[in-house]
Amino acid sequence: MTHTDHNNNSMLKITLNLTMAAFLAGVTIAVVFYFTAPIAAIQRIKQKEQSMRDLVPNATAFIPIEGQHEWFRAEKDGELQAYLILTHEKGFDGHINMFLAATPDQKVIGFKILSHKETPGLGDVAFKPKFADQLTGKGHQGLELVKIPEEGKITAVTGATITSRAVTTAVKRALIDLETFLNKPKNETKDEAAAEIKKEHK
Amino acid sequence: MEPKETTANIQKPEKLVITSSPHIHDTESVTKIMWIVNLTLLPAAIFSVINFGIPALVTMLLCIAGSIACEAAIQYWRKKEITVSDGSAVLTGLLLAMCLPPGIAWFVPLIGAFAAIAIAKHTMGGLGYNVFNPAHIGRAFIMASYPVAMTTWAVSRIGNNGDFAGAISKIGTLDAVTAATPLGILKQQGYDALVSSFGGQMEMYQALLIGNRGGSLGETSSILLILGGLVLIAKKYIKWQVPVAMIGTVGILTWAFGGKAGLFTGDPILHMLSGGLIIGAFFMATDMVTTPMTTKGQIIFGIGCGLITVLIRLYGGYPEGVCYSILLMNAVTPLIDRYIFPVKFGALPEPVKRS
Amino acid sequence: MFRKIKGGVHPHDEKQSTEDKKIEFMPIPQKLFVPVHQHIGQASIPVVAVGDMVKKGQLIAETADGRGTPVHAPTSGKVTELGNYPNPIYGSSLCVVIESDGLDEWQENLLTTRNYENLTPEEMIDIIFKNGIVGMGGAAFPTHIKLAPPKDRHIDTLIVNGAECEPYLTSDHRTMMEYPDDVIKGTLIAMKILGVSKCYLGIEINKPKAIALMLEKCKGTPIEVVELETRYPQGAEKMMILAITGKEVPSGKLPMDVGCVVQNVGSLKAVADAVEKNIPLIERIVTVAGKTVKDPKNVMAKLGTPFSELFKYCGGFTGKNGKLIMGGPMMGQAQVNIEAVIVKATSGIVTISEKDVDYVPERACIRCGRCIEACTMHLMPSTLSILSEKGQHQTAQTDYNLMDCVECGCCYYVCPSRRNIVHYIRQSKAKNAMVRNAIKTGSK
Amino acid sequence: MNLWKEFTKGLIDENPIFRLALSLCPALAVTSNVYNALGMGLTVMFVITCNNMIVSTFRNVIHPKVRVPVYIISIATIVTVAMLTLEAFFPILFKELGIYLALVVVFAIILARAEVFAAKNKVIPSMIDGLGMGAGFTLGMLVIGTIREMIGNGSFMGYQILGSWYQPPLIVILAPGGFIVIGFIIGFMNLSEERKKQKKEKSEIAAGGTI
Amino acid sequence: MLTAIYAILVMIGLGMMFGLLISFANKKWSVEVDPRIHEVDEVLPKGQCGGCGYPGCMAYAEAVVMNPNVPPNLCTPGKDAVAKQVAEITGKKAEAMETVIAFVRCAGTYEKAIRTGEYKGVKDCVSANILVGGDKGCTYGCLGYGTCVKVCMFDAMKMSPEGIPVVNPDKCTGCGKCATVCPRTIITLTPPGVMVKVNCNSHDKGAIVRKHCKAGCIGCGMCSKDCPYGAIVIDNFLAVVDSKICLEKCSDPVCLTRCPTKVIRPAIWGVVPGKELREEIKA
Amino acid sequence: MSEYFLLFMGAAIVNNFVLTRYLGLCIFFGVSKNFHASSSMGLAIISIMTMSSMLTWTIEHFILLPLGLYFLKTIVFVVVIAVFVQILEMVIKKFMPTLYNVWGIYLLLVATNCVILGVPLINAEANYNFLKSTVNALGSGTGFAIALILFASLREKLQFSDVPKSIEGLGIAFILAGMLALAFQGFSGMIPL
Ligand SMILES: Cc1cc2nc3c(=O)[nH]c(=O)nc-3n(C[C@H](O)[C@H](O)[C@H](O)COP(=O)(O)O)c2cc1C
Ligand SMILES: Cc1cc2nc3c(=O)[nH]c(=O)nc-3n(C[C@H](O)[C@H](O)[C@H](O)COP(=O)(O)O)c2cc1C
Ligand SMILES: Cc1cc2nc3c(=O)[nH]c(=O)nc-3n(C[C@H](O)[C@H](O)[C@H](O)COP(=O)(O)O)c2cc1C
Ligand SMILES: Cc1cc2nc3c(=O)[nH]c(=O)nc-3n(C[C@H](O)[C@H](O)[C@H](O)CO)c2cc1C
Ligand code: SF4
Ligand code: SF4
Ligand code: SF4
Ligand code: SF4
Ligand code: FES
Repeated sequence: MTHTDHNNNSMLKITLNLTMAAFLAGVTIAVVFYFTAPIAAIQRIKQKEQSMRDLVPNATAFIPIEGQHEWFRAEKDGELQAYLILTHEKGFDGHINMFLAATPDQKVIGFKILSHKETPGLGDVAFKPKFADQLTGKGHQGLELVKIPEEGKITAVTGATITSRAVTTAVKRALIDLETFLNKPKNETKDEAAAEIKKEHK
Repeated sequence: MEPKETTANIQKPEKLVITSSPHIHDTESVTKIMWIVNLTLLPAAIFSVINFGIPALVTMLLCIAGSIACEAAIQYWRKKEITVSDGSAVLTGLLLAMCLPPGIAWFVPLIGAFAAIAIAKHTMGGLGYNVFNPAHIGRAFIMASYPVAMTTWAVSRIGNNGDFAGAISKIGTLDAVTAATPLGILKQQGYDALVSSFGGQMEMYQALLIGNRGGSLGETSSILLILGGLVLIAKKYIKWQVPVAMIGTVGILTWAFGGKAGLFTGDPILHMLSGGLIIGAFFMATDMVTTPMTTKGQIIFGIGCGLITVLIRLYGGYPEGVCYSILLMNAVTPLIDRYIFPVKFGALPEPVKRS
Repeated sequence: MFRKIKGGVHPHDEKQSTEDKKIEFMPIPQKLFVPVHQHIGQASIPVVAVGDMVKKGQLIAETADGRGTPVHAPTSGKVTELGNYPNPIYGSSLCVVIESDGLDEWQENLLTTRNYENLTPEEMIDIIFKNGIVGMGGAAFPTHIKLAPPKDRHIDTLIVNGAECEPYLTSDHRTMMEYPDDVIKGTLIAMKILGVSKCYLGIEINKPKAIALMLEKCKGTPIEVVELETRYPQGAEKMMILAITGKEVPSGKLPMDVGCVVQNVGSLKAVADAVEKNIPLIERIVTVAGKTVKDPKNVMAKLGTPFSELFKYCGGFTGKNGKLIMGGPMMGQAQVNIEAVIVKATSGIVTISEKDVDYVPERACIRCGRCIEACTMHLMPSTLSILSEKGQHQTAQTDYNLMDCVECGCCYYVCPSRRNIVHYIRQSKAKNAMVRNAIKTGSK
Repeated sequence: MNLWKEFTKGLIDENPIFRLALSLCPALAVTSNVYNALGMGLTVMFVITCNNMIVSTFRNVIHPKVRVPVYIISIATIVTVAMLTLEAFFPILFKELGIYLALVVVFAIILARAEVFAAKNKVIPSMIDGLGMGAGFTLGMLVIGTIREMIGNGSFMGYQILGSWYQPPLIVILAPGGFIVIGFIIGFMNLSEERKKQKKEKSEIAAGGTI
Repeated sequence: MLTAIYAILVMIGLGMMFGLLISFANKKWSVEVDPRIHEVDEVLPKGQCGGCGYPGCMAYAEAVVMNPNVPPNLCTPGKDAVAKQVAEITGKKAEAMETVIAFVRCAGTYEKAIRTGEYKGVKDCVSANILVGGDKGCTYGCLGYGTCVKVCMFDAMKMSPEGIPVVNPDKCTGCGKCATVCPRTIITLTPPGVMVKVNCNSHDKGAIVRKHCKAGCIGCGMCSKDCPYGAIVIDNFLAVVDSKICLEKCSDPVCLTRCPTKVIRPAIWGVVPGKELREEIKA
Repeated sequence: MSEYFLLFMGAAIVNNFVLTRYLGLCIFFGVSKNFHASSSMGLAIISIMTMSSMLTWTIEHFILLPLGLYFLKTIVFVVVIAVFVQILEMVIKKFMPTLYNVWGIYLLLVATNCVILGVPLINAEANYNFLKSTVNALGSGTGFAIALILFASLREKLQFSDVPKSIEGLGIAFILAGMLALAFQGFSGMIPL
């Protein structure tokens, strides 16, 4: 055992030891960060663009909408193609975050899930086309979820009603928000809609 | 290595058996108890065949056969005595079947039986050693594996109008009209929708009691299950305190918190009679292997089960919570047994009189 | 009126075959094998040599350090051997073999007549000790020790144990029927020795005749006859004290700590004989019963009589025996050897036919809790048995009150898994004792 | 010193997951498919090897009183580097592994190897040991991942293997199934070992002719 | 760039702060435990057998370091080598340790010894013994329920199919655990090299022994008469070998051939006494 | 108020650390062999978790975030916790030896464990304020302790079972944990966070 050799100047030695280690660690990390940070940032942006492009393939530019967090206008040659809205809702287990793409007249184009904690193989069936396609083309009035298929309504995925409802609600809220945003002066609509959502959610 | 019992060395013609005292025994045995519990479940099982037809019978037979086969195979493999004849595997299979939806796909009961017997029971050594209720582990296992199949219910063939004759005549048909269970309707559509689906409150209670309603195979006929349970109580195989504690807790708590309109507006009768509560309280919370040993402990167990059941029913993701509540309390059982035990004789000394 | 005991069982009492039969005096067998070690504690030391002629009642073995009791010759004859012979408690032990000369002559000047009222307690204790009286209720605890509690314990109650809760056994019953006066005399003697004024005689209500007789005989004495519920183990002294006085003997304590002394009716008869007539304990009443015994009866048998002789006297067997038990079927000890002999604690010998042995291999505990309900000491028998099975004997003692178990056997009786609970408990006790001894003797 | 043995001991005999019961969290959390399992396994392998190298290089200058903090700093640095790299080049995997990636810092197996092996051995053997342990860990992750993905989803690395007739029991990719699967894997490992031992014993007895 | 520099600065700051903190705490608050305890614990074989008389290896390590009166050679399983190491660490004088192994003094196999009853209780010798002595005719003999086998922590004992435990001298450490649990004190600890051992424990008279067992010592004294070194004495109808004399002097065990019941056997391990004994002696 | 209650319950029961988030499994399997150890360990976990979460929150919000050093989170958190626990252990050993024996000996064990580091990281990810972080840590710790104690008592009971030899020990522990997790599934979806 080498305890005894260190005893005399241990206080200094310990401090020095740790400081040295921390210094080396700091330098290493700093260097790596210095090189990878820009790449990571590019990656992040690329990814986001990718998911937006998946939704609106023919758009050329995505312009952030001012005053709204993560809302975009998808434009092709300066012409408005679609709105992209970040929205989320509580699912079976935790939040489901997604991008909603809507036509300028507030009809659903599609949505893209960014993150979720639903049960794989069960809950996430509600993100697949079989369910998702039902929403396409609907406005917020048409978004009503039922369990047993019914004309003109959205049928929930069996066994994943909760997830289906979460998705539908998130889309609906985004659409209503969008409508409110676009018709800003009419403030009442928003409250009404919010009240409606609340009722729905209960 | 156990010494080989050789008979070659018998010298005296008559060898006396030596064992420790006592030398006499009453007539109860594990085998007898298990088969009697099976018997008391039989009426409810027969009712379910009438109510749901042949698919119900098939599910039951699959569960029982699966359990027996599993148990025998494992015991054979472990070179232990094969004890399927003691009825406990049959009972586990039967109880498992009774909490499955009728007419579920054929492989699901088999997987359930495997989970119940191979995973819950025999990884721990078999009868008497398991810590979780095998039937419920089986059910929870397939619930997590095939949630869709497990929440697809068949409609009662007897129906709201009590058409027994019609049900019996249709017994062999395989039609599977799906329907929701009362608690499912309650959870998703609310109380009023539930009452109107039965056509009235009294009708609802009646259906819940007699069992002409949708639900798991064996849980529907509350009255037959209660009768079976009373037989067990009379035979002293189970204690009345347990079902009373569990059902009572559910009743009180749902009455208090179950209503949307405020405190004490819930419908306790609905909650007490629906779902697997009756079968759970009489046949599963009383499974001696997985519950506390002392009466006091069992009452705590019952209350805990009731509490968790209500928690899940009212606030949880599932419409029904009996299965999970019993499993959770199974996990608490060793703790209960650790702290609740009889006060030993003479533990509270009365003051010794001295002159 | 009285506190009920909690737990216990109710086996069929099977007493009908012998309860109305008069006690018969058995002819003296050719050879008697009198063990010098008849109860827990120290073995006594023989004071006779091979070839000696002894007379009935003569001292043949003496206690070495006062912890045992003296042994007397049950009949007159010649000592032919000192050797190891079957002993129903220890398997085999040193026995004084006496070949009877058929005369059954008392030692001269042995018998006297005394009146206990003229004797001081100390004198009486000495007489009881010298005459080798031990408890005849099962444990054979030396009576002179029990009747002389340490000075700091105040004894206020004597309880006479006539419960006889074991199935088959009727020796106490017959003692009360045929020697009621001796029992009462013995009781009065014990009361005088202990200096108590309160005395109860507890009898289970399945012996209405004994109750009636004793009620009548006890008139005018301070003895109060108490009818007890028929429930095994009502006769265990702690249960008896609870049922009669409502007191629980604290765990780890003795009856004297609650001011009680419990004595079996047979012991008190022996006390009376010893004090008034100076008759040592050389014979006792033995119930010979069981399904295979041709003619079950109560027999007055000399100590040292082989069981085989007794069975012969009772007409032999009608079928094959599976088990031979000394004592009752709940507490008795299974015997390997039919040549084992009557000792002071033998209240009965019971056979169980081969058919009825119905030995079912034990299975795992299914935790049904029946044993817990049956245990009169409020223990957790199933846990004790499992701990013992897994070798955790110390835990059983420290955490689960192993030592409180009285080995009554109710737990086994009700266990649907047929677990040998009592045997496991005894194993733990034995192993703990081995460890204790090892520590005491200073080896590892 | 037999380097090959240093390497292989980590694979089965001292497998960090099944034998040493260390670093169990990732073994459950990120093994519901093979892709993630592999990614995590390789990351850990990288970290453990680098760390063993660093620790054994500096083993003589580290004061015993601050051994653990210094090791932790070293591990955390390596992990951070790995994280930054993954984030830049494998963003999807980085997201899937989530918080468990950061938690590599505290995986007991890494610290344990540093303490038990690297602090007492030269650089090359330490690296080999780290490589072996990391490989064992990766192997374990792969086995669990394959079984879980196969049974629970009928696929391997995302490719559907079993046909649509196969209805996967979902539980296998959920928490309870993960536990149970690992339990059974351990059981099978022990069973095969037991068999081996029994055979050996039998042959011993046959040779000795005793007992 | 700035961020990177911040990172380095923060790390240095943290390192320095914690370095100071730890060294300060180390000086002020650290509690020294005698490191020798761990060293001793490390050399002990970790059988946790309790052979040393302490509850486990760590307890002995603590005792032997802290208490100058505790000798360093108490660990039987560790034998001399460990004793020496412990002595070195603790600076105590190591005394030579007598190596012994367990020896089962009974040859009453199922074949040779009668069983008088049919024992159906708990499979354990102590349990059997408390039931009026168990089912074996011989009250000194091995009951064969393997209590000793179960307690051996070193897997050195096996129950032979003939119903008598056998000891593997390679594995037996001489801890004596088996001897303490045997209700019939059949197991003794003897030096491994002794020429002969008496395979019986019965103090019964010859006639009784004969009745119970074909392999018992009847106390005839033939062996003791013919032993040139006087290593065997008859104690209460049982031949007892003085292992010291036997070990040191004897090279030609004549006693083996004299014994009429062949109860004296050469100290060869692994042979279940009984069946093979005769052939073995012939060879 | 009810928000905090839900957060606590969610962390303790619904999203139980061990059984649904798979954190701290090494301790969970390592310490649960003995009941008393497990309850002491539970205490140690709760306290250390809460304290270190408070500590790391402070450091994160006053040092790391203002300087944009989010990538140093891991290394700073782990070192801070390790050093903090080491010093705490020394202090307790010195000044409260009785407490040390039931509680202190487990401190170093938990210092470098993923449960302890996991909470601050989760807090950071969820962007909780100070109080919420603390409540979350308290809840997570409590949940861990509950699971650990239940599991230890179950395992202790299993000692008296006839578990097949091959899965004895770790194997059966995993299977048992699986069943416990299965039972905890009953809470799933109860309080969606
Ligand atoms: C393990 C498990 C995971 C589940 N995951 C989800 C899920 O992610 N999303 C969902 O909507 N329902 C999920 N459920 C099902 C719900 O609990 C509930 O049964 C279902 O939403 C209601 O059934 P229904 O949709 O057929 O009405 C899950 C069930 C289980 C057993
Ligand atoms: C070690 C021991 C000491 C005893 N000491 C006394 C005693 O001092 N006084 C007494 O009255 N009984 C004493 N007893 C007797 C017991 O109270 C009891 O009467 C005896 O064990 C027989 O009880 P049983 O026939 O119910 O089994 C003692 C018993 C034992 C085992
Ligand atoms: C379970 C059990 C049952 C007993 N049953 C009786 C009984 O029926 N009659 C009896 O006299 N003693 C019985 N005893 C013995 C008594 O406890 C007590 O030892 C005895 O009455 C003391 O009297 P003695 O010393 O005169 O024998 C029993 C003991 C036990 C442990
Ligand atoms: C009153 C009673 C209730 C029982 N309940 C169940 C049960 O709910 N589930 C089950 O698998 N076995 C049950 N059994 C059977 C048995 O205890 C079960 O197979 C064991 O748990 C297996 O070890 C029950 C037995 C009795 C006597
Ligand atoms: S544990 Fe003892 S006292 Fe209790 S019932 Fe069993 S034998 Fe009687
Ligand atoms: S009576 Fe038997 S099976 Fe029931 S708890 Fe007691 S020991 Fe177990
Ligand atoms: S030697 Fe003793 S402990 Fe071993 S089997 Fe024989 S009697 Fe039992
Ligand atoms: S055989 Fe006996 S002395 Fe030898 S190691 Fe085993 S227990 Fe110890
Ligand atoms: S505790 Fe999480 S990996 Fe060990």
